Amino acid sequence: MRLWLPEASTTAPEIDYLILALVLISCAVLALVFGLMLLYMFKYRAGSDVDRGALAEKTWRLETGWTVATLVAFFGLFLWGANLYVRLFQPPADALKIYIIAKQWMWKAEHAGGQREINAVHFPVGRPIQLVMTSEDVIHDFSVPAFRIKYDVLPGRYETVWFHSDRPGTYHLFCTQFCGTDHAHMVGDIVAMPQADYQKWLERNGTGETLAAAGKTLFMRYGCSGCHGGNGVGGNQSGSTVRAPPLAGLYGSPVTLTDGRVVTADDRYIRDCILMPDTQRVASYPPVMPSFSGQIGEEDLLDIISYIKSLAPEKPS
Amino acid sequence: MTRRLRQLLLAWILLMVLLAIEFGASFIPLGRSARPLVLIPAILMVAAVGTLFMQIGREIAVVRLFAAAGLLWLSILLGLGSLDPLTRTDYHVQAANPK
Amino acid sequence: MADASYLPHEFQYSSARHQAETAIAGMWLFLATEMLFFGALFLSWIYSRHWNQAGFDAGAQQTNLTIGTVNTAILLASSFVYSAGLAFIEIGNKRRLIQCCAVAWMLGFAFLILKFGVEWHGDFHKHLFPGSHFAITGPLSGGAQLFFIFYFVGTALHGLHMIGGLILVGWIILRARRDEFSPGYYTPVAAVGLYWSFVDVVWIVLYPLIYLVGRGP
Amino acid sequence: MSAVVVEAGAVEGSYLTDGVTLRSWLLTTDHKRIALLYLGSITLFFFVGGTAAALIRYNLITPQGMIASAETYNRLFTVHGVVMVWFFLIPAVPVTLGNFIVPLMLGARDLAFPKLNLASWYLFVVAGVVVLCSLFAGGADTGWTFYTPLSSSYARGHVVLTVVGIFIAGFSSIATGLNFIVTIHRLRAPGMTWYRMPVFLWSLYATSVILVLATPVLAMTLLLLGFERIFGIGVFDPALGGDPLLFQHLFWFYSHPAVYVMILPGFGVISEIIPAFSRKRIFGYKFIVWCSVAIAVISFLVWGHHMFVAGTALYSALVFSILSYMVAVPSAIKVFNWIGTMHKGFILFDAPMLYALGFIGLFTIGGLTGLFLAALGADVHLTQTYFVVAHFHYVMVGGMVSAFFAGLHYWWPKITGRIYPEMWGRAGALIIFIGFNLTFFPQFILGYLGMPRRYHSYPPEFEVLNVLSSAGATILAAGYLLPLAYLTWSLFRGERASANPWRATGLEWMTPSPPPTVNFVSTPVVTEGPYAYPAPEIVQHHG
Repeated sequence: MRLWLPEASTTAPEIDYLILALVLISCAVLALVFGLMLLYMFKYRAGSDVDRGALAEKTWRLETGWTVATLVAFFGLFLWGANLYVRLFQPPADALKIYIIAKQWMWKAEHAGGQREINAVHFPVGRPIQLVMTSEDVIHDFSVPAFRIKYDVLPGRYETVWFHSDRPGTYHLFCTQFCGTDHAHMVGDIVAMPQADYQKWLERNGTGETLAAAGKTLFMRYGCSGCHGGNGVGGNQSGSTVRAPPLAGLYGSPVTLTDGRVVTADDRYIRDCILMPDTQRVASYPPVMPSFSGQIGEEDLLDIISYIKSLAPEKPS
Repeated sequence: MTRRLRQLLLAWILLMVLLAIEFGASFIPLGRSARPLVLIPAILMVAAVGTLFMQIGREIAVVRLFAAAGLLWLSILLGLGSLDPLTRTDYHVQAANPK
Repeated sequence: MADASYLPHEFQYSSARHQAETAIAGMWLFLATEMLFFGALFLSWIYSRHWNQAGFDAGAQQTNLTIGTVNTAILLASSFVYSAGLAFIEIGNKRRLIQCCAVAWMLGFAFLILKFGVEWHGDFHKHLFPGSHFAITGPLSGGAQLFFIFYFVGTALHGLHMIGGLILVGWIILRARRDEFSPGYYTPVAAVGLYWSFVDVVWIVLYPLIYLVGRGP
Repeated sequence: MSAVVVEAGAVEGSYLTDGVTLRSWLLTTDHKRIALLYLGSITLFFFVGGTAAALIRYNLITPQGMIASAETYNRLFTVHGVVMVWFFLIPAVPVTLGNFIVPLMLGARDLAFPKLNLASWYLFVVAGVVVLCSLFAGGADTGWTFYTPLSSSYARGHVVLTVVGIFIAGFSSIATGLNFIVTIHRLRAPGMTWYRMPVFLWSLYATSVILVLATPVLAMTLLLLGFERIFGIGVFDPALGGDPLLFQHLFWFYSHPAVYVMILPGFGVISEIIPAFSRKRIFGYKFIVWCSVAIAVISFLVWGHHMFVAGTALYSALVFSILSYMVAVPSAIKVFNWIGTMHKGFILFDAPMLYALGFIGLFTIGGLTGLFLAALGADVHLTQTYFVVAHFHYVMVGGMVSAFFAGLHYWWPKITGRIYPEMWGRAGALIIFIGFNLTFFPQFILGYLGMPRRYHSYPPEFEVLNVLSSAGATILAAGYLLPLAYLTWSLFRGERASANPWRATGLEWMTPSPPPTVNFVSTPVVTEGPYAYPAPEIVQHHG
């Protein structure tokens, strides 16, 4: 039996401190409640003739006292927990991205170099890792207790978590959102490796084709290049008849939509553009792009996004 | 015709006028997000039916408590319930800076 | 309510008036629960439209505005006539109560005929029922289907309430013909009236949500 | 309000002897008889749900699972959840003790709508039969939360049948809640002002507010879920542009307040028992009653804390987190007030009091661990693990079931006219307290260590704690069978009870045990507040 859990990520100790504080507060309150209860049970049992005079009649002051005390304590706890939560879901910009696709009942991970693995995620220690996750069927949940992270993986959209581990080792990965018959078997290993080992692992598992390269093939096959141009340079510049926005250098840059919003083109944005172009119209382009919803699988989608990401900004001529 | 009947007739006319206003208002060019404003006449109509047909003002006080509770809880459901989709950002929204 | 302490009442009440007021209060509380019932449907409207505005509105533009508007007017009239019937029984005019209830019933029935016999029929004919043969294709199809789900679920549930209301109004007519109501006792008439008006209220909200909001320029 | 004179001849015998045919029971509109009909029904469901729980604990004795099929295990915990939540915990106190005691405490002859009351029992029975049918046909494997799109598109079991059962049970809840609210507003005895009402009535009032205003939302949610499963309508399906989180919002809008439906009546029972067995006025009456009302309102504002890792907006998580802390404040106030009531009392340790003291302890643990889950950062680690399982079992089983047993023992003499065997009662309370802690405390640690809930098999390092938990469950099971045995025995062999065996205050103790069909021979007139126990110093000087 093991009664402790490794703190394998940089945020794990922070969360443990919060839990520890909560445990201490709980113990103090429990000591007070059980202590008073036991004391009164003994002291004021029906048979005892201890003095019961001078009963506190005014309850108002006591009531306000403990109400205010609880409120103040609770507000402090809220701020502490909220601060952690906000940081837990704001990935650093330089994080290494790994893509996760969940389906009944397995985890598929894809690395930028095209390495794919099932029910395991290998990653290097010493740098932040961001997971971009989606599901092919029901809602799953990516949970790594040793990192104290957990987030639902929904169909039809990308969710993201990040972590930073300095301790090489193998940790449990659980699906913690009930997802059907073999929910309990939707488990895997999270393998934190030293940077050099990770490089070796990547090389050993390389397929020769990166995600972006696979995406380029798909970019042609699904006909994206027909409007967006062969290298994603945009319509009208490469002789295409349809005027479509250029995709080179798109990733990470601000985009103005028809309704005036300016958004950053990240994974989610590009995904929505492909599947629901109607909701993400880019200003000053005609709304002609068809929806690819239901026609591109999640894995192909990730490849195409990786390809778009890899397109460097065009040099101004 | 009794006073009550005259009151009912006026209420009905008021409702029909509101309906006409609502109908007309739906032809005013409004942005997509402003379209739900055409619900305003509908809310007035609901209030009119409640007070003039259902005569909530004539009943014992607890009835108004029940109706108010229903409305309060409805607003909790719709208000807090739509907090999530209305503030959910699938990607970071930046301040608009037209280039 | 008229004072009627001499009338029979159940043994937990102190008077017939006490019982009558309580029954009406119970009816109002029931209507409050109905509000929340439809409230959940309205929340689904907010979600579906929020995520698919263009498609949702494209669906709304396929609805039959004429029938929707005429039906709204019919229901308002029905509620008005029923309320008038209630006013008549309060002054003891039983014949007028029966007449008003009958007119209210027929107006309600006309609503159902227009809604389900004509409008739904047309919608099915135009392949507006969500599914594989849905009329609107292309990128807006999903949102438009969500709209028609809201439309069919909303109107069907409202229609069920209407049918319930028609049964209740019919029951009031029968009891009135058996001469069971008087200025001293007409609680069922008042309670059914509340329900009938509430069905109206639900429609007043559904009408713009279905026919007007999506009908943008 | 004036008293209705009841002829003396009408009150011979009790409600139990007033008609002995099956028909006189099945068509009764007497709230007391309906309470007994309900008591029989929920006892049945308690043991159905309990059997499922026993099988769940049996399965988890070994890491690979004692029950061969994961599918079976999944269906078991779904049945356990559905039956326990909708067919035991939510109805338990309101429809049995509440149905029996509310009119008596108010000084009324019946509820406002007795026929509606009977109808609600029939709805409950129909709902129960439907759910049992789905159970015998193989059940559903979605968990009691029915998350989409699993329940709408992927699960194989009888989801629709189960949902229909719950849908019908919902109308039964609404009918009961509506009846209580209207009764408390309209049928209080002369002189029974709001501040003279015992806390139990306030608690049930608050409970009923939740039942009446939350359950319709569940009804619509289940309806949409049913449509989605049958017709594939897509409101919750992202493929069509629907949002699976809408289902969770609607579901928890009902289900979080429903948690308070399960605990508020418990608060009410405890608030009756602590003063009665401390022989002292309750401490901070107005605070306690307004806390009940506050809980009824605030409980509707916190549902989002079930969804902190579900993919909702950051702002909504922050808002729901702080609101969740707000709802903990009134519960904390109540605990302090109960302890304040014991201060300088004359504490007696009869079985109801032992259950009540157990309740305070277990509920406090349950409540405090709720703070862990409201704290956003900690919730991310602890949610969806056994920590959550332990937390809500402390509140619902440690809290609510203890309170139900406390109330059942307290009012048993009034309901049946018999006294239960006291020593057995005390032994039962003790065994349940010990068994409960052994079962569920290890689960807090399991949760912290990361063991996910709803797992048919688990990594071997969790084995020891799971075995411990299952061992505790056997003690707990014995603890629950004990009252079933001795209470049944007392029905036939128990000593006859006097009108007020506990020397407690409250109108229900002023009428014979068991009460006559009309409750009171003449309508009582209330002249003082509740819990009018003599001041301790006076007792001490004269007694």
